[in-house]
Amino acid sequence: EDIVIGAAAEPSAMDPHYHNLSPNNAIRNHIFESLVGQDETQRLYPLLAESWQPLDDTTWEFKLREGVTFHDGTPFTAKDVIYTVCRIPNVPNSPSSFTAYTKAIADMEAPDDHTLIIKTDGPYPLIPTELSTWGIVSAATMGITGDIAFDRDGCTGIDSWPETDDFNNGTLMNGTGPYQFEEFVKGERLVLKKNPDYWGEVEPWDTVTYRPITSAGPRVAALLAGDVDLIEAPPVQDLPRLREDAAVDVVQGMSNRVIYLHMDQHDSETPGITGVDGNPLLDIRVREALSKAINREAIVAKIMDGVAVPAGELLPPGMFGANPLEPDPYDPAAAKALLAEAGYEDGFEVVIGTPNDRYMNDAKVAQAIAQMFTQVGLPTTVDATTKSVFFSRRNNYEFSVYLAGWGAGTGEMSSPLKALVASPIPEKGYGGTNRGRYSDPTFDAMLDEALSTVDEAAREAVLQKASAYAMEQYAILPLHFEVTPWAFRQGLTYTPRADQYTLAMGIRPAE
Amino acid sequence: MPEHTPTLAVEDLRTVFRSKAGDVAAVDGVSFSVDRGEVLGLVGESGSGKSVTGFSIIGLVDPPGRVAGGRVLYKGRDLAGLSEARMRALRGREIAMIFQDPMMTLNPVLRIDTQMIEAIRAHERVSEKAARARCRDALGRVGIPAPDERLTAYPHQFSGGMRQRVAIAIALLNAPDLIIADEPTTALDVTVQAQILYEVQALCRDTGTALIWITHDLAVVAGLADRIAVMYAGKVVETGSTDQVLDHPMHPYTHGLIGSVPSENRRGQRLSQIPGMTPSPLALPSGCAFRTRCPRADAACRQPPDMVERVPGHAARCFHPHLTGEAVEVPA
Amino acid sequence: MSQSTDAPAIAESPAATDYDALSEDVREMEEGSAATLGTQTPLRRFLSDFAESPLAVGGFVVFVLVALLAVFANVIAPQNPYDLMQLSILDGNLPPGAPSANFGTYLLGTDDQGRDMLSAIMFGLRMSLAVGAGSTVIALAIGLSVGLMAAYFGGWLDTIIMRIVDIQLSFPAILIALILLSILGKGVDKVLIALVAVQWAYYARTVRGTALVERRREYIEAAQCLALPTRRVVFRHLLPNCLPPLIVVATVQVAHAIALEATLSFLGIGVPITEPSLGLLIANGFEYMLSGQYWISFFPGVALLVTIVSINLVGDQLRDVLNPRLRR
Amino acid sequence: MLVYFIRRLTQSVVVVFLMAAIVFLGVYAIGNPIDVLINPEADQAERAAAIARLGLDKPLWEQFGIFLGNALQGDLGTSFVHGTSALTLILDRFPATFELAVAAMLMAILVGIPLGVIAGLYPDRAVGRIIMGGSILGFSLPTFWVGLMLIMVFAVFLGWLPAAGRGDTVDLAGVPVSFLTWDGLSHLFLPALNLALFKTSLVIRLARAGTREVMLQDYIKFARAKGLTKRRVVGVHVMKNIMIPVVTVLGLELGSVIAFAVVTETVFAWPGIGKLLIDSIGNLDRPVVVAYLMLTVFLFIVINFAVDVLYSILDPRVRLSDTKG
Amino acid sequence: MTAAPLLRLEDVSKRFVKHLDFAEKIANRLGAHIREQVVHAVDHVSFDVGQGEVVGLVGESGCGKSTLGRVVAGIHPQSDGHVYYRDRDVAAVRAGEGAEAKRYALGVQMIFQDPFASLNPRLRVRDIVGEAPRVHGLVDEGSSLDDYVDDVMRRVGLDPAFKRRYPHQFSGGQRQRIGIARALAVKPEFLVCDEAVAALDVSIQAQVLNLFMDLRADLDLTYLFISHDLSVVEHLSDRVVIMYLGRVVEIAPTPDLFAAPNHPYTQALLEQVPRIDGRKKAFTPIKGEIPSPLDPPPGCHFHPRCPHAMDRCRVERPASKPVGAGRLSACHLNDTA
Ligand SMILES: Nc1ncnc2c1ncn2[C@@H]1O[C@H](COP(=O)(O)OP(=O)(O)OP(=O)(O)O)[C@@H](O)[C@H]1O
Ligand SMILES: Nc1ncnc2c1ncn2[C@@H]1O[C@H](COP(=O)(O)OP(=O)(O)OP(=O)(O)O)[C@@H](O)[C@H]1O
Ligand SMILES: [Mg+2]
Ligand SMILES: [Mg+2]
Ligand code: NI
Repeated sequence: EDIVIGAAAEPSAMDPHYHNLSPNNAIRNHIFESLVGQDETQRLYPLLAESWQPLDDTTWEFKLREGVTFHDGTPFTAKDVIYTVCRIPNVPNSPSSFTAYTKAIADMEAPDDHTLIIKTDGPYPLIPTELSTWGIVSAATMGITGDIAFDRDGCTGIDSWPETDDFNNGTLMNGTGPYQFEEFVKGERLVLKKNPDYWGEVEPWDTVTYRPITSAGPRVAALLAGDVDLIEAPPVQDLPRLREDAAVDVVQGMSNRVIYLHMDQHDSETPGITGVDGNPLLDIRVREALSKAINREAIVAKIMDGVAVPAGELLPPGMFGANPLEPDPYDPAAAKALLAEAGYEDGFEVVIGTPNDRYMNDAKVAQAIAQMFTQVGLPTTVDATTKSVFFSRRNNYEFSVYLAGWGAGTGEMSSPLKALVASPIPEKGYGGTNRGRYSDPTFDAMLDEALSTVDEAAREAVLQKASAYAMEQYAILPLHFEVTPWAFRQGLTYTPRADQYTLAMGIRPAE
Repeated sequence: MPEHTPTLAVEDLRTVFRSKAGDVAAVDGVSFSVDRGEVLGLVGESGSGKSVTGFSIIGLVDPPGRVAGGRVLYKGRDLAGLSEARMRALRGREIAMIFQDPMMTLNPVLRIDTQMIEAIRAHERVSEKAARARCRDALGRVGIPAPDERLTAYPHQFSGGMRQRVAIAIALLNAPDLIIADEPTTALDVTVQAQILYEVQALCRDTGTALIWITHDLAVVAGLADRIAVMYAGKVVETGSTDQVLDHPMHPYTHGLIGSVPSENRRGQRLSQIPGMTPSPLALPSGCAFRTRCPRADAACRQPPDMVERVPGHAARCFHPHLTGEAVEVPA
Repeated sequence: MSQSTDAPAIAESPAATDYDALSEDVREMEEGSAATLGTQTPLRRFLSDFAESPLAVGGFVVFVLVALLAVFANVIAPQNPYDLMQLSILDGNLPPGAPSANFGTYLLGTDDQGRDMLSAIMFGLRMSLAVGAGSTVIALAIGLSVGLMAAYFGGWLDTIIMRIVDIQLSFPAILIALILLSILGKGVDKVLIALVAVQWAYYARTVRGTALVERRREYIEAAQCLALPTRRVVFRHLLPNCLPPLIVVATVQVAHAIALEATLSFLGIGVPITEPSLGLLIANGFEYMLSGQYWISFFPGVALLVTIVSINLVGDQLRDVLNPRLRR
Repeated sequence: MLVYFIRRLTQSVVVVFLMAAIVFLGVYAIGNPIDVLINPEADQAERAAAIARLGLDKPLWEQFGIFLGNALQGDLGTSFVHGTSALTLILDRFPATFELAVAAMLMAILVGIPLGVIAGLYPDRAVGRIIMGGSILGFSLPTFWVGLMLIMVFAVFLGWLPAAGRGDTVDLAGVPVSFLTWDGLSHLFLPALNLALFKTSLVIRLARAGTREVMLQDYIKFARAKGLTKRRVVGVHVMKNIMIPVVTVLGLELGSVIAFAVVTETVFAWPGIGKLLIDSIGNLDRPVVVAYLMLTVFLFIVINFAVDVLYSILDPRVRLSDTKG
Repeated sequence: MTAAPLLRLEDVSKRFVKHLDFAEKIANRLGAHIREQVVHAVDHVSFDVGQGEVVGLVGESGCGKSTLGRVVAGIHPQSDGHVYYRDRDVAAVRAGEGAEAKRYALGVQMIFQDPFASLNPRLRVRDIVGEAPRVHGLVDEGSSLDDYVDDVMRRVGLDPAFKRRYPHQFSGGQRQRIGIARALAVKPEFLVCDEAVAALDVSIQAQVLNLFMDLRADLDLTYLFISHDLSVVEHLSDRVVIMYLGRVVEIAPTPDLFAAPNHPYTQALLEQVPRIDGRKKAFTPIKGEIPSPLDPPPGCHFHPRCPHAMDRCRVERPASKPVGAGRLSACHLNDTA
């Protein structure tokens, strides 16, 4: 049986290491498996590695699965893993590579074909997580015949690197996954067919076709018209109707993405606030007032049509490192009082920056917040632009308050905390997206500790503490967690995923 | 010629245009006839209804205009009641028409041969080759040198005089019995006009085709026409032989018209002039349409005058005509 | 020259004629000529020609109504949808006719922000019309001066200007607007700039075309012969006679500009969301179309349609009325 | 002819160069692509590496120089997002857009010309008025809105036609086309209709105005006086004359149809260059945007040329050497 | 005729040149032979017009009458030669500023052919007539502009009551009167009438011609009367200048010319003018048509159509030579005779 998926976005390339982008990664999962898998809630499970364990604080041992073959029949060995790690920094023109997930690897050895020893510079608990983010390609297919050895500054035994184009046309599309590559016509379709010799359970679908339909309306229409069997990201507004429709079904699941407001806490000068001297956002009372002015329930109910969950911290409950914390209650009176207490009883004018095509209803949420801010005495306007412009401007610190979202790619609390809350310290890779420039040594120390604790339970506790601290400081205002819906024709089911990927492996005939 | 049917007899023709203010008669009770081989000069100032008369005869009055009354007898047959298909079969075959502006009468995007051959083939089943031969012939007859090459040319490659000749050649293609020429030389230079007049004269003489030559230039018809009909405000006000009309005009309008032509007067002196201006058909004076400009008008003129043949073959629509014996006075 | 010798020639003048038996006829003729030649000024003649098509008159009336709604939006509209103090998100997505505690009845429903759609449409109309008409007027002014300059002075100035116009015109409007707006960013002013940039060349070309024709007219030569200053010839003689085709182009362009703005907003690069134009309202509601919340998109769509159609109806009739080639 | 070619060629070179400069500098002034492209979890070092990989660390004029140099060799750059040659990327998708545009144009011509001629022949009758009313409507409806309505009606409510996508294609001389298969045709219909609507109105108007004007000409009266049938008068004399403006305008409009496909392709998920452009602008995939625009410039030059040639064939009064611009 | 001519043309030429553009020059480099297109619209013309005289300028379409008229009226500058007005070189006068330049500019006025195109449709008659006097401050102190306009209108036979009307509200004849009034309003001495009655009906034409004659008598005006209608010229003018393809072929006092035309072209022309008293005349046309002014025949321009053409006519341009009292003719036949 065949299945057609209406995709909201298209992979930019077939090369699994070319672009660290959701659609690419989702497709990659079908063809090129990684050592470690992430399940629907992004918990790790063994995939090509049967097991792993830290030998000491800086050494990890991975046992690879035996009897796994690539689509062309050649067996999968540790050499393929080493080759893959060697290749990742060497993808020509890559706009966003996976080096972030390999640079912790200081050294790598394969005592035998199915054992892998990985060394890190310091304690690095995220190794298994990071190994779940990239897929393994076949060294033989890439033209490697001899031996290769890993070296951080350049592997030995490899003369040339494959071209991205050869992935797109299928020549190099040789993985171990449950699906094989069939055809990729950019903008039109991507066809996969089942791998009958898969080491695990063989998939029920003969072919899987991804059709990019980027506009939401037509995507829904295509499902209703029977052109596609399943669509991702149906607009939330349509969900009630789709639920009523007997011919289609809807599932939804909490995603790893939090929508938040960042506030400029860098300096006494801030560009987007007028009507007052200095930067009121440096005052924690003001930040708290802002948080209390936001009616998260109303946003979720009215703007998100219930397809979201109010957020009290940066990672949804149940995920690694989440406390969970209750969202700040809506209390405009308290907000006004706090503002008055901070000396801003006359208010000030705020501009909220937001993209308008990046997150679900992003600009609408920002407008709703503007409404709420205005109603506590802070006349607010929304500066909504397309994502490309928004991100450039945000990165130039042109906003005092902006709305954005963060999806925890690794599925644990360290991801949002490190990127959004930690002080911007490039060497440590901290604060890469902390464009509010909240900076607090106490917090940074907590994060340092979490990132060097290899023991899982201890690490989770530290992360929970760090998260709670950041929330107390109102370093950042979480708004809600996106809930991701999928809609499909009657007779199918889909297992919702926190990472929002649409995987054919999750589609099953309904009982 | 009592028992003889003229090639064309127009009787009491009335053509009206619908306008906001109601029907306006552009042609109002026009009667005249043309015989085989005869040239009738239809003279009148701008807007007097000459062209509309021509179009009414050939059945090409377009909405908002329509022929509202009278008869058009072509060889005794009334064309007014004919179906569009019958009329079409007649057009170009029995009755041909030539227009004023040679620059505009030929379709600029079609070759000359296309435009000529289709005129033949609209009426007869002839081979392309035979038709082409006839076209060449016709071009030769109107004095176009090297007709073979000319056939494959486009109109814009021709001068105005040449184009008018082509138009005449097209009119001649099916050897019609009547040609209506609507000011065909007005837009041309004198020397070219002379050439065309020369050729038309010769053709009518040779083929016996009847010709209605519409013009506002008395001098042109003086040399060409056998008879003249003078129109004023949609009516024929005077008809007669060329000599009768030009030498002894009865109607004060004709009289004034002739007096207005400069060459007839002594050099450097004031011309006799008709006062006022041509009235618009929307607002004609009651009775005789000319009375407001007429030096002879009196109370009687408030009634419409009839056409009265006071001299054999010479009729005028006036209560106070200049009659023979009265000298043609040249007002100073 | 004495009056009497010339009396017949000026029979048009009642003063020159004795009121004898003929006087009545003369007067009759006077009236006659007045009736045909009309006592109308060009404006009145134009109006009566225009009124010939009831459809166009209807279009005009509708347009005037629409324009009034737009201009007095802040007076008539039950709500100022741009004022966040007046909105309540709790009233979001209410269907038409829904009552509300803190507002009254939402006749046309509300959008997700709790904006009263009726008010939003009025203000949206205002925005759309302002952007459409504003850009047209500015583009017209630019195109007019540039085109006139090219036509009147000719030579290399003409060549350069017309080459630029050619290049500009050979690029589809939407592409230019798209690129410009992605460079400039959002905002009413930016949209205005983009629309002006898209339109001015049309006017320049139209003006130049007409001006080249008009320039060869004898009345221009007469003006030159009378040694009138160049500025006067250009602005008092040439310019007014180049206007009719321009008016036609402008009317049609207003409609186009409104539609283009709507399309740009639909593509997400138009006016800011906090001050939605009709196009943006439609685009916002676009997502709700299938879910049965038709009113968010439907009513602005109808308003947009009515506006554009009425303008086009007017423009169409103008084209017929002002086209000298169709009137005999 | 020779003069014409020289004039055209020099103009084209100037236009292409100017457009290259404007487009390149304009597009490169927008945002910073790395901000969009890179995974947010990447750190500063990784950002810097990516910036260097894409050559964005060089000064603007140097980037422009490199671009020009490559462009002269037929290389319009490599897509930031897709990592493949921008030109190939566009050319791969071009047939889809071209097919759509041509289908829309054909529809517009086949429907628009007869209707326009009828409306021009009977401007005062009910038919004429109805056609003109319809054309005003078609003129006024924004494309995106019509597209959605079409989907709603034909795909969702009636279920007659597919809602989106391109459908099966068949290779015709190496180019995939969809009009040869039933599935392809059914996918093509709605988007083509959507795109054609505006142009149909335009054609109706052109044809109507042309007909009205031509019908008033003496040569039509003369043709009728020759005794030609109405069919021939309208079919040959009128038609050939109105084809001149129609073909000229339509030729030029072909370009704008291709551009306007942006909207239709977005609504119908048609895998053409319009969608690619929108996506590329969104992703700040500068090389693709620039290549697209350069290709459009080129296309326009070609189309203009073709229109000129066609024009001179249709209208014997025009010789190519006379046409400027 | 008065001694000193009011206007004197000396070897005046007017060429319209379509220059080669960039592309054409390159094409020539590549071996194409594209020449500049030159129209000798007026080709070395000399004659004079005395004070109070009416000179008729006759010729067929495209022979350069209007162009010459425009040169005289100062709308186009001549390419060659000199125009003297009251013995002053006009080019020099015009180059200067002030009263003198203005005096010439206003002293010579033009009446146009097309009564529709020659009036600005958007101005009222009052403005059409009154604009120039106001701009140039010609109206005497005291009397108002309105009175002045009324005066001028009355003079051309228009009822001043109509001065608030627009041109389209008048008939062709009346419009032509407005055009005349506009010219008269700046008190000219010299009128160039370019086919000023050609577009009018015979009866109206007579009215306007009478007006011209009255004005001449009343205001001592001098006319250059351009027409292709020989009978009109014969009626009105004292002397006639005949042009053919940009050149003057014959100049003679009107009675002499019509009595005994000298140049073969003049003869043919006179022969072919239809006359109301020429009944049932057998037309005997001259052969051929007027050649294109872009590519005129060499030698005497008329030789391809001339029944008397000799070899010499084909190569040598005949000079204008006196052939009688006040008569000039440019024909080689006069040498042989
Ligand atoms: N299509 C039309 N609609 C309304 N009235 C018309 C139409 N055609 C002609 N007329 C009227 O009919 C009258 C006669 O016109 P016609 O063309 O026959 O005049 P004419 O004698 O041929 O003049 P001219 O010498 O200018 O050609 C005019 O007053 C004109 O206004
Ligand atoms: N502005 C111009 N540019 C180029 N050629 C011109 C221009 N004006 C006139 N000519 C040419 O000069 C020649 C003489 O033109 P002109 O108008 O003076 O002739 P005309 O004797 O007045 O003719 P008509 O009797 O038709 O008015 C014509 O061949 C014409 O094409
Ligand atoms: Mg006529
Ligand atoms: Mg002239
Ligand atoms: Ni010379």
